[in-house]
Amino acid sequence: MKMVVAYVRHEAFEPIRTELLELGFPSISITEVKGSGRQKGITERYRGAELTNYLRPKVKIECVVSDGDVQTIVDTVLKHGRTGAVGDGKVFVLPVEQAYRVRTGESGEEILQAHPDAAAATSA
Amino acid sequence: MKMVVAYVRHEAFEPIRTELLELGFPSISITEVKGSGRQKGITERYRGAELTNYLRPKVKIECVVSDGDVQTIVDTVLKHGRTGAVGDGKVFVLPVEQAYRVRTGESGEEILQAHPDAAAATSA
Amino acid sequence: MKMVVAYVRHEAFEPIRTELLELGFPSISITEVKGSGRQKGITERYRGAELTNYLRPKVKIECVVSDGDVQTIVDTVLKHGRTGAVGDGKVFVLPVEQAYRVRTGESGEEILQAHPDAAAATSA
Amino acid sequence: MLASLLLPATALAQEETTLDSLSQRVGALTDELNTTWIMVATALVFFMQAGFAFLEIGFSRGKNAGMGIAKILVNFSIASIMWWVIGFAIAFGGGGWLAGETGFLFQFGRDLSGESAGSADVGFFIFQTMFVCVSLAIVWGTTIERIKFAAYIAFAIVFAGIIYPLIAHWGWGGGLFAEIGSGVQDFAGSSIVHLTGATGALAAVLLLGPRRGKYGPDGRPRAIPGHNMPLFGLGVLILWLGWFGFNGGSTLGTAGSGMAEVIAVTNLGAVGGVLGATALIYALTKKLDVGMIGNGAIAGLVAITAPCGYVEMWAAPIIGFIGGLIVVAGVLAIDKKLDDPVGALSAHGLAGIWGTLACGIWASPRLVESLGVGTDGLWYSGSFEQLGVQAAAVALTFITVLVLSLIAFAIIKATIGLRVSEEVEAAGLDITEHGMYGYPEQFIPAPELEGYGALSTRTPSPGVAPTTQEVTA
Amino acid sequence: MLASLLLPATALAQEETTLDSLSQRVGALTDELNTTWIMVATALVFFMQAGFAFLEIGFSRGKNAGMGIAKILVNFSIASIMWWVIGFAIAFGGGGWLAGETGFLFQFGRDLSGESAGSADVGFFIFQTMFVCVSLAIVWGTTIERIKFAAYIAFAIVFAGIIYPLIAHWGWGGGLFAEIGSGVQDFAGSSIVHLTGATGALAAVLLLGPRRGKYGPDGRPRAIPGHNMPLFGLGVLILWLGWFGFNGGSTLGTAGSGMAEVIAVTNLGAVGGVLGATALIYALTKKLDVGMIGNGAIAGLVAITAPCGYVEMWAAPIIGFIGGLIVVAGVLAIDKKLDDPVGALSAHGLAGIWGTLACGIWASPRLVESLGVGTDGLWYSGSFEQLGVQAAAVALTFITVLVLSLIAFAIIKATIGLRVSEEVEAAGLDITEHGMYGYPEQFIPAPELEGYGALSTRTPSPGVAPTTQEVTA
Amino acid sequence: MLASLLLPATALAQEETTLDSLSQRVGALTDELNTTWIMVATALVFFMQAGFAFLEIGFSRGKNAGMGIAKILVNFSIASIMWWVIGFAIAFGGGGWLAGETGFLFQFGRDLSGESAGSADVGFFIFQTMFVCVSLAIVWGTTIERIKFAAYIAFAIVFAGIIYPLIAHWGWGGGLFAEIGSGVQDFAGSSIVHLTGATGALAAVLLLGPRRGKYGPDGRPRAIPGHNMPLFGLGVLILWLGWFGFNGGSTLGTAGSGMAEVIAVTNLGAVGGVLGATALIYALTKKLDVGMIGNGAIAGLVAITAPCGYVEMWAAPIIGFIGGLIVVAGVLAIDKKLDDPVGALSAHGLAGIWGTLACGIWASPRLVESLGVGTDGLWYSGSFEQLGVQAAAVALTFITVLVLSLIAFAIIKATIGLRVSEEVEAAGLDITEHGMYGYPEQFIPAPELEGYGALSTRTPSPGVAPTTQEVTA
Ligand SMILES: Nc1ncnc2c1ncn2[C@@H]1O[C@H](COP(=O)(O)OP(=O)(O)O)[C@@H](O)[C@H]1O
Ligand SMILES: Nc1ncnc2c1ncn2[C@@H]1O[C@H](COP(=O)(O)OP(=O)(O)O)[C@@H](O)[C@H]1O
Ligand SMILES: Nc1ncnc2c1ncn2[C@@H]1O[C@H](COP(=O)(O)OP(=O)(O)O)[C@@H](O)[C@H]1O
Repeated sequence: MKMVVAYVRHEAFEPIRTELLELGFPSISITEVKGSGRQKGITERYRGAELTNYLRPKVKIECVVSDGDVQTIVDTVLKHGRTGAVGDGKVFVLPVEQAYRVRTGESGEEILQAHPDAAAATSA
Repeated sequence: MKMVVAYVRHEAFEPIRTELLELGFPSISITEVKGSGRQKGITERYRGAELTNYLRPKVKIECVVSDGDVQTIVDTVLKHGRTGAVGDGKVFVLPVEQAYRVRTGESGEEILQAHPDAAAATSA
Repeated sequence: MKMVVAYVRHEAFEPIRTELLELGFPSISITEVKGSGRQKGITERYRGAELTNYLRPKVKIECVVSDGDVQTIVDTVLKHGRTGAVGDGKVFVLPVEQAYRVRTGESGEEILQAHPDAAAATSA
Repeated sequence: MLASLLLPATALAQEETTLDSLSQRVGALTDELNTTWIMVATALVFFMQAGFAFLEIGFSRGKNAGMGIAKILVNFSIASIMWWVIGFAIAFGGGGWLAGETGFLFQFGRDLSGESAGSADVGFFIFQTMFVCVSLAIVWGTTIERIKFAAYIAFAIVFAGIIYPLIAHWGWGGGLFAEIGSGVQDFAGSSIVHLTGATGALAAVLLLGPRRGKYGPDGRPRAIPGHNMPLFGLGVLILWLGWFGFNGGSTLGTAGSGMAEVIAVTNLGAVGGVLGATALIYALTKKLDVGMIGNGAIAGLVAITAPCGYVEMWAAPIIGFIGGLIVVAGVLAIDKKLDDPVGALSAHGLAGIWGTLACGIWASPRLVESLGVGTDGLWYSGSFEQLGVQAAAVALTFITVLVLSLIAFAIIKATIGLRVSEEVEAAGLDITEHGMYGYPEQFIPAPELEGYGALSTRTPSPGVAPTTQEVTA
Repeated sequence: MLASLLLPATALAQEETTLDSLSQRVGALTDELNTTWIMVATALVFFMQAGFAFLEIGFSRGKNAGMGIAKILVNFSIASIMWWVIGFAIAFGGGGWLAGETGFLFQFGRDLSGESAGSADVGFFIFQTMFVCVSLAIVWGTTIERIKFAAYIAFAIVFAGIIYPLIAHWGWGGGLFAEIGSGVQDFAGSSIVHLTGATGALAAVLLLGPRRGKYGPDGRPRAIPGHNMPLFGLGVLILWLGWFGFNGGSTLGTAGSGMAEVIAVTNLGAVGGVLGATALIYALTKKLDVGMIGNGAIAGLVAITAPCGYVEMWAAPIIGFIGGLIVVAGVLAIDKKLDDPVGALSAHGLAGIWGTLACGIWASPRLVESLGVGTDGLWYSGSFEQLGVQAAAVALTFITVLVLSLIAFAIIKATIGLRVSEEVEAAGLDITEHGMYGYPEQFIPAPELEGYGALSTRTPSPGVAPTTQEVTA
Repeated sequence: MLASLLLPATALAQEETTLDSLSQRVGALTDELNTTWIMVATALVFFMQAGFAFLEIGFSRGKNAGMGIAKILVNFSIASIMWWVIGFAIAFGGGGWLAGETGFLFQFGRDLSGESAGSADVGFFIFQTMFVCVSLAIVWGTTIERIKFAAYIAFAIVFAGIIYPLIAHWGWGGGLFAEIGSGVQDFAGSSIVHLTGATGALAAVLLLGPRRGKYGPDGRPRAIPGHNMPLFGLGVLILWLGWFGFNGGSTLGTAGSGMAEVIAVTNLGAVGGVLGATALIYALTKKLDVGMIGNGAIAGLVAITAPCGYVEMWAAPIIGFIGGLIVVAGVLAIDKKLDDPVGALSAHGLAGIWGTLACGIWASPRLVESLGVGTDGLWYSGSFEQLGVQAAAVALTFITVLVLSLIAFAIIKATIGLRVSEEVEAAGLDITEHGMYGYPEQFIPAPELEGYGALSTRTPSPGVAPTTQEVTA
């Protein structure tokens, strides 16, 4: 199992979420983060004084999938996240050793499996 | 060392925190995240128009412990996080290669050790 | 590649960010988290009733670098994060298996390389 | 050039001026000035609705912040209608000790039946409309974060149509209270308006129970902080402002410029309340609790409401200060058993009782004589007579309102239900009953809101707006 | 001791009192009372600017929350100046059916030319200043979150200098409307102020288009929730308060205490609007939509604005209730095609039309006679005459304002531009046009703000302030 | 039916009407109208406290947002009491050039000693109470986010008891300023109220120092943005509203409807300030800085406060516009050395000086004659005389207040301390001095607040409230 961690623009998230759902990966978690990368800060003004802001808001997407599905997730993020401008973000893949479903206490890769009904319900 | 990453309901957090503290694991970090899983979105209404919200608020708990303690942490989360309904969350275990304590600069597993005084102070 | 995950005080972040930038590591992501560690809760008062708050705000810094750069990042965090008092935080190092740049779709360690122009622009 | 628009009054006096015609003009002018003042007061008292709304919103958790707006608008509307249809008649429509009997659907028949009410009467009507709405607003603060919206509607009808009008009739409409001793002193309604509202709140909370999580497994109360102290403070300041109309307008006119005295006394009462509450809460906890200090202001204002026309200026800060002590002690004591998130039981109830009793202590001969109600207070007369009269009025008000409200709430509970389900309470009333959070961006993930429209349709032009688009170094 | 400071008026009457001198004093006093009331109303109507600001801020997303303050201040300022320089003269400077012709730069020449205007005229001037500012404020709600700041400035000049003054002249300055039938009934401006503003908004939105993301690829409207329902509600409550001055002050004096009737009628109209909107939105969606209920209050107020001096009290809640139904239906219908984030087209436009027509239905003989404008409504007279007159006024107002505003906005669009770029819209107007977010801490990362000063310069003293420094267990 | 309640004044005129008795009724009515207006103004000026509170809250960081409420309530209360006990007597209790000497504990002895003050005097007293509270509120904005609460209390006692009363006595109580030239012109207090407050603020900031992090290691100022521009804007709009009472009420009556002129002039001054500040800050930074535009409004209002009774209407926008330029330039200049988070030193200090001097330039013969204070301004008379008088008053006010305030603050610093510790400043005053954050949910983790009650005690019923419980697909 791997955790795909993607830092992307806010605007990119909704198309990513929609396509992942269609592909059968409804399960993700997101966090609002601030990131700095290869960019200058932007300058803000307040009552005449200046303030340079080096951090820009990004969305961090976390999605744990079995090894075979990693590329699908990465490709979906890359497809929708790209504007071609600096600041589009990065995707990282981290190893995961074990997984549990809280509702049932089950563990192992099978808890990650896509639920066909969830995907179906949405595409309907 | 492992990082236990748990996505749970808000309401589950306080009992988990309390029991972890009693067990001698006071050190955790939490983040407010939004998650989607095996659930339909819920519909909100604003001035007559509708808005479907596919993401629900969850708490993400991160807790780095030595390999031998992982199961204790996982069990505690599973015990208190469970309502039996969809949306209870998931727990993942990630490998951690090194750890440092900022205050002293020490590194290694020993910085993760439970502080008996902290546990004591609370159970008092 | 490794992901350096550091939980530090808010006040420590700005010096860390500045020095990382100077050292050629402009790319980081931060999240506001709440942490509990080896500390008592603090007591708040509201209309005569009390409320004990066991969680304190921290900043979580995530920075993915190639294996050789890990120590530089860790040292920078340790240097600026330390007050010597309880609550200074912890740093963890997690393995990362793959990395992608969303803007171009490139993958691999080279996408992590410091951009000399970015560092230059700031030190100017 | 404007002469044609604004004819000066002198130009209108076309007919020959006689002493009589002039005297009539002066009489009319006097009426108009009185009405002008009452209309100013009406506007100020209306604005107290915003005060109540924001006091409650500030003391609510964020998930229940938006509904406060819907609540105040709907409650005010129902009360305005009920007062017009039957409340005003019951309160002020003449009649015996129990209730009035004329004036239902006030003004409705004016042009049909020829029985015409003058504009000054309309002024009194709309001013009193604002009073019933204040009393009703007091009921609800105690019930926030768990009561059903439907319960508001049902109780508002009964309260504005019957319960409050009865008490208003007894106190100000020539009813029961005029026959206790030589009359009950309640200038602007410490009991009639505030205790009545707070007693309704007590009935509600008895049947409603505390918010989930308010009491620990050991039964000890826990703090559930409201989400916004600045908005709470806005509410307090607006209420204070409105009170200048509430008390000042209760002179019902400008005779002898007496409203200036009332306003000065009101202000000193309020500042006394602030100082009393600040002193006590600081002594107890070493913290300058914002909520308690604000409650102190309200308690000072409530306490001075009955005496504001009856006491000399020096008594005002004393009455207010004691009101401030009472509200802090009251909140701490009541919190042990009853979950009153805004402290209305103390600020309007206990302080209302105290204010009513304070008349019996400090009512000044000069003012009692000029108002012609009751007798001098204990301080001047050495007699407990008026204090006894005041206590009787308090008891009567409390018992009557409590019984009627308990009946009303019991029926509501048995029929449409009083309390939302556990899930609704946990999720918050905004999203469940009103369909949307009060702060949508706080609870709805921003990425979803911004996600409309694919990135691919956008042409990035980094130079123009370097705010979402980063600038390459 | 204060006698020297505040000379009672009696002490000033030094000269011998005659019937004539006394009559003059009474005349002066009457003028002063009228001016006092108008000044109270002026203050209340001024405060409606805060109402509009917060209604719009509440309905904006957080990234556009701060600019509402700059907008309201600058618009109000430009309109005040333009009204003073030319608007007031066009509206009320005598003259023929089209426009007035005297009074430019009102008061400027007073002390130079000897042609002096009295203080009462100044009172009328400043009261009317507040009206043009209300009408202008109505224009902008519909355009939020995407219009350029420069467009405000340009249109405010034209609107406050020419468009609104023309309509005001027609309706209240002795112009065109006096010649339709026996006169158009619009007591405080359902059409003249509100429909005019809403029509300007319509012109703007036609040339401006919807916010990005408002309509899905399938053309269906999507909700873009505003960020703050409590602040929206504050706006509604402040507007309601201000309306007591808006309608009440439109009596232009206190004669016969008639302003009390107007205020009572206004309040019943507003509560009718709340109840109408609440009933309809709940019936349709089973949710007590906070925004719709607030819009209902505004619609009730707008609807009662024209009739408030012409109808009996019983008609007010009916007019308001229908206004409340109209605003809900209108918002739902208009939202399908036009992006009006605050519902102004419905609340001020449709409800304004309805209110103007309602005069033609329920104008009461008693009040028509006393005001001397138009004839009795359909209900009383059985005749459609006045209804026709009202409809004509609505049509004239709508077409004139729409044409003039479309021309003005088209020129603005062609020159300085009407709409911000996509990037600016996405980033929000606060940071792009105003240099800073409305809630800086929400968008600027806190660590950066707090990072000033290295930790190493601080001596930790954990015992003192255990709030950022943890306490060792 | 209401006849019994509201006796029309005519019905009361029982005794035979004579010219004399009628004249007396007219005299009484005149007094009452004056008091009515002053009471309206009192309410408006009271509300300025909310304006100051929200201006400051908006300009504070979120961690210091709640304390603004406690501060304004406690300061207002102390000042009200001190003014009543000694301030009013020093200011207006007759006496020589330095200070008044009668009227301590105003009204206290009324009914005991038989020396009775009329209600109109009480009206003047309560109106002036609001003025001292405004002046005190001005002191504190500059000191936010680092001053100890105890310092408020100590300085409020001295300021409201002695410092402000002295200046008020000199300017309005018949003291020193009446003897400079033919009198100092300061209609509503550009110097007496605003410069006095701002000078107190200067003394405070000199001893207090900047907020931590305000100046970089290189000594350059850094922006520390306040957290809430909408609430800042609410403060500005409330202040503007209150100013109509502040300046308009300073006529102390309605004679000649002169308050209408004052209000029109005040409004034009304010809009001038907005436009001046907007123009300058945009020219300098190409951004429409919300805070600066709001400061411009305040500066325009402060600048027109002294001249509002002395100048013709055309001078008002000019005075305001220059005030707007001054405040922007002033904030930018002062920020280099002194940390004034709200810009009060510029908006109340520099603009106050400018407004006072502006009288010396544009005081109009017509108004100077009618008010009988000072001589015509430079513009009309060609003479610098009045300008010199005004400058002298400014200098006297500034030096006196600065010296007295420095002494007071130095003593406070040496005894109870002026500034909170570094840890308290970093943690924020809300949690440290007041025990709770202003926005508890922002700083207290929500999970902790919601964690009350174990999940196991809850029966999930997903169908009912699908808001925390997800719905299975
Ligand atoms: N090495 C990294 N570690 C953590 N976060 C990163 C890293 N590199 C990029 N990010 C995240 O991605 C965002 C975009 O990075 P940026 O360097 O501007 O992208 P790109 O290189 O694709 O133009 C950053 O704001 C940050 O949140
Ligand atoms: N594969 C995953 N990757 C990341 N987060 C997940 C994943 N699966 C679940 N989550 C998190 O857990 C929450 C609950 O998931 P859900 O599928 O509803 O739980 P369950 O399957 O136990 O009923 C989600 O809202 C999300 O935050
Ligand atoms: N084992 C851990 N897992 C996750 N987060 C941790 C862990 N230990 C510490 N933290 C984070 O670091 C912060 C500081 O921890 P603390 O134990 O007080 O530091 P120290 O031991 O250096 O004095 C905590 O508030 C928490 O956010």
